[in-house]
Amino acid sequence: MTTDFLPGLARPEIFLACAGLFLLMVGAFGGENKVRTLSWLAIAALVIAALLNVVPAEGRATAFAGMLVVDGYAAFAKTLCFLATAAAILMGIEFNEREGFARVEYPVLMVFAALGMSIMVGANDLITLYMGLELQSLSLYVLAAIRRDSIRATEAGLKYFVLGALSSGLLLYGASLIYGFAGTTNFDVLAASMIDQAGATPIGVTFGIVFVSAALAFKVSAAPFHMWTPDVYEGAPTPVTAFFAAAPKMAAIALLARVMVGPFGPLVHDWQQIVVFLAIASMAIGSFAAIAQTNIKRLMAYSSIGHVGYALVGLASGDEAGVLGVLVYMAIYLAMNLAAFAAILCMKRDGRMVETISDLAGLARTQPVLAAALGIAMFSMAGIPPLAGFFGKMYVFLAAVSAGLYALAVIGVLASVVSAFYYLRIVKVMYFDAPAAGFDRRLETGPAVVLAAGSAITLLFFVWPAPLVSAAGAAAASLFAG
Amino acid sequence: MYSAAVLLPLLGFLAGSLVLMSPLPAATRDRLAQVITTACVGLAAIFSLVIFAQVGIGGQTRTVELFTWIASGSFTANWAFKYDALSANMVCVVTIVSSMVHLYSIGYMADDKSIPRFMSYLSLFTFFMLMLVTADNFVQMFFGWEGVGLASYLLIGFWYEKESANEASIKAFLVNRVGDFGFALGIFGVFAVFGTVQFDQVFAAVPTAADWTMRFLSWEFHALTALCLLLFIGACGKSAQLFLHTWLPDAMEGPTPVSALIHAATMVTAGVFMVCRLSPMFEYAPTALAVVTVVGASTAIFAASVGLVQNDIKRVIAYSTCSQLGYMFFAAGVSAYSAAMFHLTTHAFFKALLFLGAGSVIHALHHEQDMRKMGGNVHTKIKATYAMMWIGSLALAGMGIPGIGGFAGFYSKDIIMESAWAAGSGVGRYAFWLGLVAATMTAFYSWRLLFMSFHKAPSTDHHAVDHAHESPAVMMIPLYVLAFGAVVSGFALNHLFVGEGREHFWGESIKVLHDTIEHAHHAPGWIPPLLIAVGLAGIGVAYGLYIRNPGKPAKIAAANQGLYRFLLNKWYFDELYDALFVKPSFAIGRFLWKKGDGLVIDKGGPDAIAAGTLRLAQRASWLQTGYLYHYAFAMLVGIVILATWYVLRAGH
Amino acid sequence: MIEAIVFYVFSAVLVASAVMVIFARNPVHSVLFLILCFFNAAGLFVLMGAEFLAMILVVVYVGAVAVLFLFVVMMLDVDFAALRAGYAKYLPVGAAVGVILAAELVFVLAPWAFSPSVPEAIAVPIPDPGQIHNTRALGLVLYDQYVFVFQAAGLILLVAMIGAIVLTLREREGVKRQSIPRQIARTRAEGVETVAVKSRQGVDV
Amino acid sequence: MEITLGHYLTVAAILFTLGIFGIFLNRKNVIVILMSVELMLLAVNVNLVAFSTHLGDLVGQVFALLILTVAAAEAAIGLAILVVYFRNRGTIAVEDINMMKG
Amino acid sequence: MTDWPILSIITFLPLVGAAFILFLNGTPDVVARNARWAALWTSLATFAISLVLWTDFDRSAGGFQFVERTVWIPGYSIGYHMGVDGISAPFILLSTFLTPLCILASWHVSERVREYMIAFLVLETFMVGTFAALDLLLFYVFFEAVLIPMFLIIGVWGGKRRVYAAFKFFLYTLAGSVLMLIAMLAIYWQTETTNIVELLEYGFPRQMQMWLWLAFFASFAVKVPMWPVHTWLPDAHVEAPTAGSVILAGVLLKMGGYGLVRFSVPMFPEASEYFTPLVFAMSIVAVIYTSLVALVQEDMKKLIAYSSVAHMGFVTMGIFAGTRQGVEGAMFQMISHGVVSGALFLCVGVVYDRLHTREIARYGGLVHRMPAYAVVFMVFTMASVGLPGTSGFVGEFLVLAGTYQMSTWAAALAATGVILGAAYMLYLYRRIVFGKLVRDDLKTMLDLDLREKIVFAPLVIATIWLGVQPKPVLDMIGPSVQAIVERYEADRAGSQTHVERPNSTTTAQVPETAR
Repeated sequence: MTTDFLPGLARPEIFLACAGLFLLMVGAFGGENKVRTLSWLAIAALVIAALLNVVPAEGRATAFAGMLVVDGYAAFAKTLCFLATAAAILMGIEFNEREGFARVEYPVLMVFAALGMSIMVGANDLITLYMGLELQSLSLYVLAAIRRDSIRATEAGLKYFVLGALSSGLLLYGASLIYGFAGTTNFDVLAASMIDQAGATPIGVTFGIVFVSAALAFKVSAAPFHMWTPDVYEGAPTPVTAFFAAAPKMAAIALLARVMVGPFGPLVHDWQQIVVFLAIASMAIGSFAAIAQTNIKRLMAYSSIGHVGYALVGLASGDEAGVLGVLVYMAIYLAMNLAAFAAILCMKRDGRMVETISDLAGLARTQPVLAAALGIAMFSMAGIPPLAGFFGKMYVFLAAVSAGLYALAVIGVLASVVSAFYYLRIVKVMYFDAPAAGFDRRLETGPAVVLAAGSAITLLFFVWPAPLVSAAGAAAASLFAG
Repeated sequence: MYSAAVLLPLLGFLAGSLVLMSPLPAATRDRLAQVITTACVGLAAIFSLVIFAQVGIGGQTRTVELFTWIASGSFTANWAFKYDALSANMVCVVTIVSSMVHLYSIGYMADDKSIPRFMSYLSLFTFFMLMLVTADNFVQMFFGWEGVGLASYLLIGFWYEKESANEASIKAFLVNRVGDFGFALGIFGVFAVFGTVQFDQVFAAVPTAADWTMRFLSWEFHALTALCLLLFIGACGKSAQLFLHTWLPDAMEGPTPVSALIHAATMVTAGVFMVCRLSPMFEYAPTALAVVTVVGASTAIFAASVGLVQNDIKRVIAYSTCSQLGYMFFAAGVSAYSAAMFHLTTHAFFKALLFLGAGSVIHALHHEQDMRKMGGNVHTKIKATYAMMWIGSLALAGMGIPGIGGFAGFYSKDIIMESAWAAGSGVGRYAFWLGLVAATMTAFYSWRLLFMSFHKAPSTDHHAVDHAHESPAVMMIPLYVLAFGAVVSGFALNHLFVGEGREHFWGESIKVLHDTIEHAHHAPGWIPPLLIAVGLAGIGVAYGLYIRNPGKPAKIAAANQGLYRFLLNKWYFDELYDALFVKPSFAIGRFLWKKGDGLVIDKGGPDAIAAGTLRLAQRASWLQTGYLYHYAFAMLVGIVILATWYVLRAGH
Repeated sequence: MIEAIVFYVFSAVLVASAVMVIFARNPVHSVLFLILCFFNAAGLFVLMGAEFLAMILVVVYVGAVAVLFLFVVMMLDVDFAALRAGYAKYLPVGAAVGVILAAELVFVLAPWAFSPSVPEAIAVPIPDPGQIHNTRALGLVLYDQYVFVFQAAGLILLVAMIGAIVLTLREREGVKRQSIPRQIARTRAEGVETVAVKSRQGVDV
Repeated sequence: MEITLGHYLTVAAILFTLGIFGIFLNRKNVIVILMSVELMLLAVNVNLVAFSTHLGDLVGQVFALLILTVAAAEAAIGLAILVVYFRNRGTIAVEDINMMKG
Repeated sequence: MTDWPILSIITFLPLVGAAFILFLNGTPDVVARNARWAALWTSLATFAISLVLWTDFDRSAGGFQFVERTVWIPGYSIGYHMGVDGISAPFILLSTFLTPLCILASWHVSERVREYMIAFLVLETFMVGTFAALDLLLFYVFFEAVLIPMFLIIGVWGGKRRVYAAFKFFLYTLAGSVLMLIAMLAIYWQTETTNIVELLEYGFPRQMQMWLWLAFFASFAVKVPMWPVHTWLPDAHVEAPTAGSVILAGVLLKMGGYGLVRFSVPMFPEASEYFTPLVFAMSIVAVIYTSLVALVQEDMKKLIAYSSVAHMGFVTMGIFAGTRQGVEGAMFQMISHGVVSGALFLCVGVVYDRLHTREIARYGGLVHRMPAYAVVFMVFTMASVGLPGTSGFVGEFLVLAGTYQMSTWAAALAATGVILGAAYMLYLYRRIVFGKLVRDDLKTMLDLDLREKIVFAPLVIATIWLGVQPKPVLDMIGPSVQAIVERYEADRAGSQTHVERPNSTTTAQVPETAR
C-alpha cells in the first residue's frame, strides 16, 4: 500500500473544493442579485475542473495514502460529471429566476455535489466511497427540496432523503461486512484478498456485496431500488431533475462499475447475478411503467431507470468490453437526456411551465426545431440507428453477448422495443396530433445551448464515433490495468 | 418475312393503340385503325401463305431466333419463331381467319364507339396466337398461351358496361388460369426432368427418358405420363374440354367476330395444337394419350348434348365448337395427330364461317341472338347469309358422298372416326361410338339452328324480322372466302395432311410410334357411309321437329323435364363450380380475413401484446403508490430476494 | 463472566429500546428511547475498547442529535390524535420479510470467519492501549492517513449547514429589519416631503 | 461464557433489521423514520467497532467515527427537509406524503 | 469514373438535398414549391448517378464491385464498407428509380411539404445505404434507420388510423430486428469481424447457425412480411400516403428478401436447409391465405397490400428453394414487384386524390371517363397477375421452376396462388374500372394529367421491358446468385432431385446445348 500523499493528483477535487468555498463567499456577501454571475462562475469552475483532470503517466496512481485513485477511468467519468453538472446549471439559470427561487446556494450546492461525484468515482477505499457519496447525496437532497415553497418539491426532497438514508444504511452495513471479512477497506488490498476467495466466496462477503450493490443500485436508481426516482423527478424543479438524471447517475454508475470490477473483480461470478437481476428489473420497470405516464418528467424518470438497466447489461459481463459499453452508453445517455430535458425546459406557455405530454401536441407545427430536437432525442433513446442511442445499446449488448449472457441481451432488446413505444408516443404527440396552443416562442439561452449541443451529439455521433469510443476504451482499459 | 408474319399484327396493335390515343377526330381514328390493322394482318396472311408453301410443302423448316428472353443458369428461353409444317399450317389458319375477321369487323362493328380499341385487340390477339404457334420452347408457348388468354379476356369484356360481359371475361381468364396452372407445372416438370425447355432438346431426349420416373407431390409417377397429363390440363383449359369448358359458352358475351376468331377458329384450338406439337412426348406416354382420348370423346358427346337445347344462336355454335374440339382431342389421343390438325384446319374455316354467318344474322336482326325470336322465313331477306349458313352447317355435319367428295368436315371427321376405330384400343372404340352419337347430335342441332333462325314461325316480335337486311359487302366477302375454305379445304388438304403426302408434309413436326392414320386408311368401309347416315338422321329429326311439327319439341321437353333441364343448364357445371370453388373461396377468404387475420393473428398477436403491455404498464405504475413505506418495502424485498438467492445458492 | 453479563444487559436494553423507538405511539417517547439506545450502544463500545467512540456517541448523539430530534418533534407540534396506527394490515407480510432478513443475517454472521489474508491487510494495527490510548491512536491516523476523508467530512458538514440554512431560513414578511447601508444612503429628499399647501384646502396625508 | 464477535454481530443485525422495520412499518410520523435510520447507522457502528476490535485494526473505528459525523449531518438535513415539508403541508404523517405517485 | 466513391455519392446525395431543403426560407408557398423542385432534382440526380451502376457493372463477375472501405469505429473492426454485387445493385437502382417518381407523385401534398420532402430524401439515403452496406453493423444501421422516416411519413401524412398503423409498423419491425442485432453481435464475437465479405466465407458451427438463422429470420420475415407476421402491412399500406405505400411496397419489403438472400442462405446454409420446410410452409400459406383474403377486401389499398404479401410469399419460397432459378426468380420477382406494386399503389392514389376514398364499392365504370387510367391500371394488373410479357411473369415463373426442383408440393400449392392472384386482381379491376358509370361524382372525374402520365410512363416501360427483355437484369444478378447457390449446394446434405433416371447414371443425355 502506498503511503504517498501526492495531492497534485487530486487537482480537480481540490480546485472544486476551493471554488465551492469561494463561490459560497461570493454568494454570502454578494446577495441574491449575484446569482447569475455566480452561476456562470460555477460553470467556469466546473469546466476548469474538467480540464484539470489528469491521467498519470503510468496510467493509474493513488493519492492520499491510497484513499483516492486517479486513472483514465476516473478522468473520463469526472469529465462527464463536471460537464453534465455545468450543463444543468446552465439550463437552470433563467428557469430559477423566472420561477422565483434563484438562490446563491444553488450553484454552490451543485459544485459541492460535483465534488462529491468526483470523490466517488476516484474512490479507492470504502471510506472514500462513503464520504463522496454522502457529500453528493446531501447536496442532492437539498437541491431536490430547494424550491421550498412547493409541496411537491419538498415531498420529493423528503422521499429522496428518507430512502437515501436507508440506502446509506444498507451501504454501510455491507461495507462493514466487507471490512469485517477482509480486514481492510482499501480497494487494492480488497482485490488481492478476494482473489483467494474466487470460486468459494464466503456468504458473508456475498452479503456485503449484496448490500453495497443494493445501495449503489439505489443511487443509480435501478429497480427495485428505483422507487424514489419518479416521484423525485416529478417533484424537483426541472433543472434539478435534469441534473439528477445526468451527473449523479453517471457518477453512481461509474462508482458501481469501479467497485464491482475493482475490489470485487475476482468475484464476478458472484455479483454477476445481482447485476443481471438489477438490469432485467430495471429494463422491465423502465419500459412498462413509463407507458402509463402522462407527466413528461415522470416519463423521463422511468426512461432513466430503463437506461440504467441497459448500462447494467454492459456491466453484467464484468469485463473490459462491458465497462467500455457502460461508459459509451452513459456518455451518450447524458447527451440525449440533457437534450431532452432542455426541450422540456422549453415547454412553457405564457411564462408558465407545463409538464404533461399532451401539452406537446402538434409541437412539430408550432415549433418545428424544438420538436425535431426532442424527436431526435426520443428516437435515440429508443435506440434507433443511426442516432447515438443505438450505438450505446450496441456496445452494452455486444459486451453481454461476448460474456455469453444471451438471455439478458434478448430480454434487453425486447424491453427496448417496449420502451420504443412510449418514446414514439411523444413523437406521435408532437408530430401526428393536432396542435395545441404553442409554447412561448423565445427559447432561453441555457436550454437552447444544451439542446443544440445535445442534439448535435446525438444526431452526428455516428459520423465520427472514434473520439468517444477511443476515450472510453482507454478509460476501461485503465480500470483493468490496476 | 418469317418474323414479319408474326410481328405485323403486333405492329398493327401498336399502331392501333397510337391511333386510339391520338387526338384525331373520332371518324378518322376509326377508319385509320381499321385500315392499318386489317392491312397488317392481311399482309401477314399473305406472308403466311408463302410460308406455308415454303415450309409445309417445300419442307424448308427453320427457326428464327430473335434474342434471349429468360436466362437463368441452365434455364434458357429464347424469343424465336419456329417454322415447321405444324406451325406453318397454324400461322396460315390464324392469319387468314384473323384477316377475314378484321375485315368483317369493319362492317360488323361499324356502329360501335370504340372501333380502334376493338381492332387493336384483334391484332393483339393475332400476335399472341402467332407467338404461341411459332414458339420453339415451352415458355414462349406459355407466353402466347397466356397472351391469347389476355386478349380473349379483353375481347369478351369488350362491352364493359355489360355486367354479364365482365363476368364472362373474368370467368374465361380464371378457368384458363386453372388450365395454365397445370401447363406451368408441366413446364416446370419438363425443366426438372430434362433440364431444358427447348422443344428440340426435349424431344431429342424423350426416347431415352421413356422409362424415367419422377416424384410429383408425394407419389412416384412415370415421368412422361405425369408431364403430359399436366400439360394436357393446360390444353383442356384453353380448348374448353370437359371440366374446364364452362367459360366458352359464356365467352359468347363478346362481339361475334371475336367468337369467330378466338372462340372457334384459333385460340380454342391451341390445346389441340399443343398436344400435336408435343406428340413426341405424348407418344411415349400411352396412359396420357388414353386420358386425352377419353376426355376428348366425353367432351364431344357432352357438348353436343347441351347444344341440342340451347336457344342462343351463338351458344349453340359455341357448344358445337366445344364438341368439335373433343373430336380433335380424341384424334390426337389415338395418335392421329395429323387428323386432329386436319380437322382443326377445316374446322377453323367452317366454324368461323358459321359464327360470322350467325353474326350476319344477328346484325341483320338488330342484335337479336335468341333463336326463339328469329325465324319468320327471314332467309328470303338475307339470302346470301342463309346460303353461307348452309355451307357452314353442311361442313360441320361432315356431309359429303363417300368415295366422291364433300365439304371440308367430311374429310376430316371421316379420318378421325376411322382413326378412332383403327386404333383398336378400348378407348379408341369408346371414342368412336361416342363420336358417332355426337355426330348425330351435331347434325341435329345444326339444322335446328338453321330451321329456328330462318324458317320457323316468327315470335310475337315481328319488328326485328321485318326490318332485317342483308349485311354489307365488307362483311359478306369474308363469308365468301371462308365458305370457299369450308368447301374446298377438306378436299384440297386431304392428301397433304392425312393422305400419302402426310409424311413428307409433317416431317419431323409430328412424331408417331404407331401410324394410326395408316391403319385408318384400312378401316372398315362402312364407317363413312355410317357417318353420313347418322348425319342425315340428325337432319331428318331436326326437320321433323322444327318444320313439320313445330309444337313437338316443347312437348318432348315437357315429357322429359328432368333431362331437358339438365341439358339446358349445361349439366349444372356452373352451379357445381360456384358451390365448390367460387363461394367457398369468398367465404374462406372472409373467414381468414376477419377471423384469421383479425381475430387470431392481430387480436392474439400484436394487439394482445399491446394490450398486455398496457396492462403491465398499468400494474407497474400502480406499484408506484407514492407511499414511502412501500418504497422502502420494495427495497427491502429486493435485498431479501438477492440475499435469499445467495443463501440458497450457498446451500447447494 | 462479568463481561458477558454486561454485554447481555446492554444488548437487551439496546434491542428493547430500539423496539420501543419504533413502536412508541408518542414520538417524544421514541426520542427518549433512542437516547436510551445510544447510551447502551456506548456501553457496548466501551466493552469493546472503543472509548473515544463511546464518548462521541454520548456527546454528539445524545447531546446534539437526539436533542435536535426532540426539538423538532416539539416544534412541529404534531397532532398526535390524528396520527393513525394503520400498520396492522401490512404487519404480517412486512414482519415476515423482516424476519427472513434478520434470520438470514444472523445465520450468515454468527459463524463469522475472517479472510486468511487478513494479517497482511491490516492497515493500522490497534496499538497497545497501555502505551497509546484509544483517543490518541485515532487522532494519529485521522489527521495523517485519513486526512482526505476528514476534509471531506468537513465539507459534508458544510453542505449540511448550507442545506439547513437554504431550506429553513426565511426572511419573514412584515418583520422590520435594520439595514445599515440603507440608513446611511438615505437622503433628505427621501425623508421629507414638501407640500405646497393652498389655503383653505388642507392636505390629504 | 465468552462473548464472541458473533454476539456483537447478532445484536447489530437485530438492531439493523429493527431500523429497516421502522422505516417501512411506520405509518405515523416521518421523524420516527429518521430515528430508525439512526438505529441502522448505530448497528453499522456496532459492527464496525466489533470488527475493529476483533481484527485489531483501527480503521474500523475511524470509519465509525466518520459515520457518526456524517450521520449527524444527515440528520440535520433530514430534519430541515422535514421542517419545510411540514410548513407546506401541515402534516408529517407518512400516509399523507403522497402527492406524487404512479 | 470508378475511382469515385460512387456508392457513397448515391447514398448521401439525397441527404445533401435534404439539408438544402432544411435551410430553405421564404413564405410557406415558396418553401413548398422550392422544396418540391429541390427534392425532385436531387432524386433525379441520384438516379442519374446510380445509372453508373448499371453501365459500369461488370456482369461477368460474382464478387463485390465499387467497393469503398474506411475505418469507422476504432478498436472494433467495424468499418464503413460499401460495395455492390448482382444482388444489391438492382435494389439500389430500384430505390433511386422509385424515389423521383414518388416525389413527383406527391406533388399535390400541401401540408408540411418541406418535412415531407426531407423525409423522402432521408429515406432514400437509408434505403440505398441498406443495400450498399458491406459491413454487418452498417447494414443494420441503415436497415433500422429506415423506420424513422417511414414512421413519420405514415404518421404525419397518413390516413385516419395512421397512428395505429405507424406504431404497428414501427414496433412490429423493430421487434423483429432487435433479435437480429443480438445475432449480429454474436456473429461479431464469434468471428471478430463484421465484414460481410469475410462472413460469407465463414463457416459457422451448426448449432450456432440455427440460432443465428432464427434471429435473422425473425427480422426479415417481419420485413418481407411473411405469414403470420404480415398484419402490419395492410394497416401500414392503407394508412400511408400514396408515395409512402409505393416506397413501402417497392423497396422496404425488399429489404427483408434482400436480407434472406444476402445473409440467411449463404451464411447459414445448414440452418437454411433445416428450416426450408418451415419457410416453404409459411410461404405457401402466405400465397394461398392472403390471396383468399385479398379476394374479399373492400379497400383497394388493403387488397393490393395483401397481394404484396402473397407475392412476397413467392419470393421467400424461391430464395429457400436454393436453386439458381429459384433465387434468381426471387430476386427478379422482388424487382418486378417493386415496380408493379408501387405502380398499383400509385393507381390507387390517382383515384384517391380525386374522390378521397379507397372503398372499392364507391367506384365503377371509371373507364368511361378515364381511359388512359384504365390502360395503365390494366398493364399493372396484368403484371401483378403474372402475365407473360410483363415483369411479373419472369420472377414468378422462375421461382416456381426453381422450387419445383426442390419440392413439387410447394410448387404446386404456390402455383394455385397464380389462379387466385388473377381472381382478386381482375375482380378488383372489374369493380373499379369496368361496369356502368352510375355515380355522379364519378362522372366528373378527370383522366390522368400530364404529371401523372409522366409518373406512370417509366413504370409502364419498366414493366414491359422487364417482361420482354429481362436478360440484362438477370445477367446482372446471375453470377452472384450462382456463387450463393454453389455454396449452398455444397453445404446441402443431399440432392433433392425428384427424377429417377434408371437407364442413365448421369444427366449426360440432356443436350449440352441446353445452356
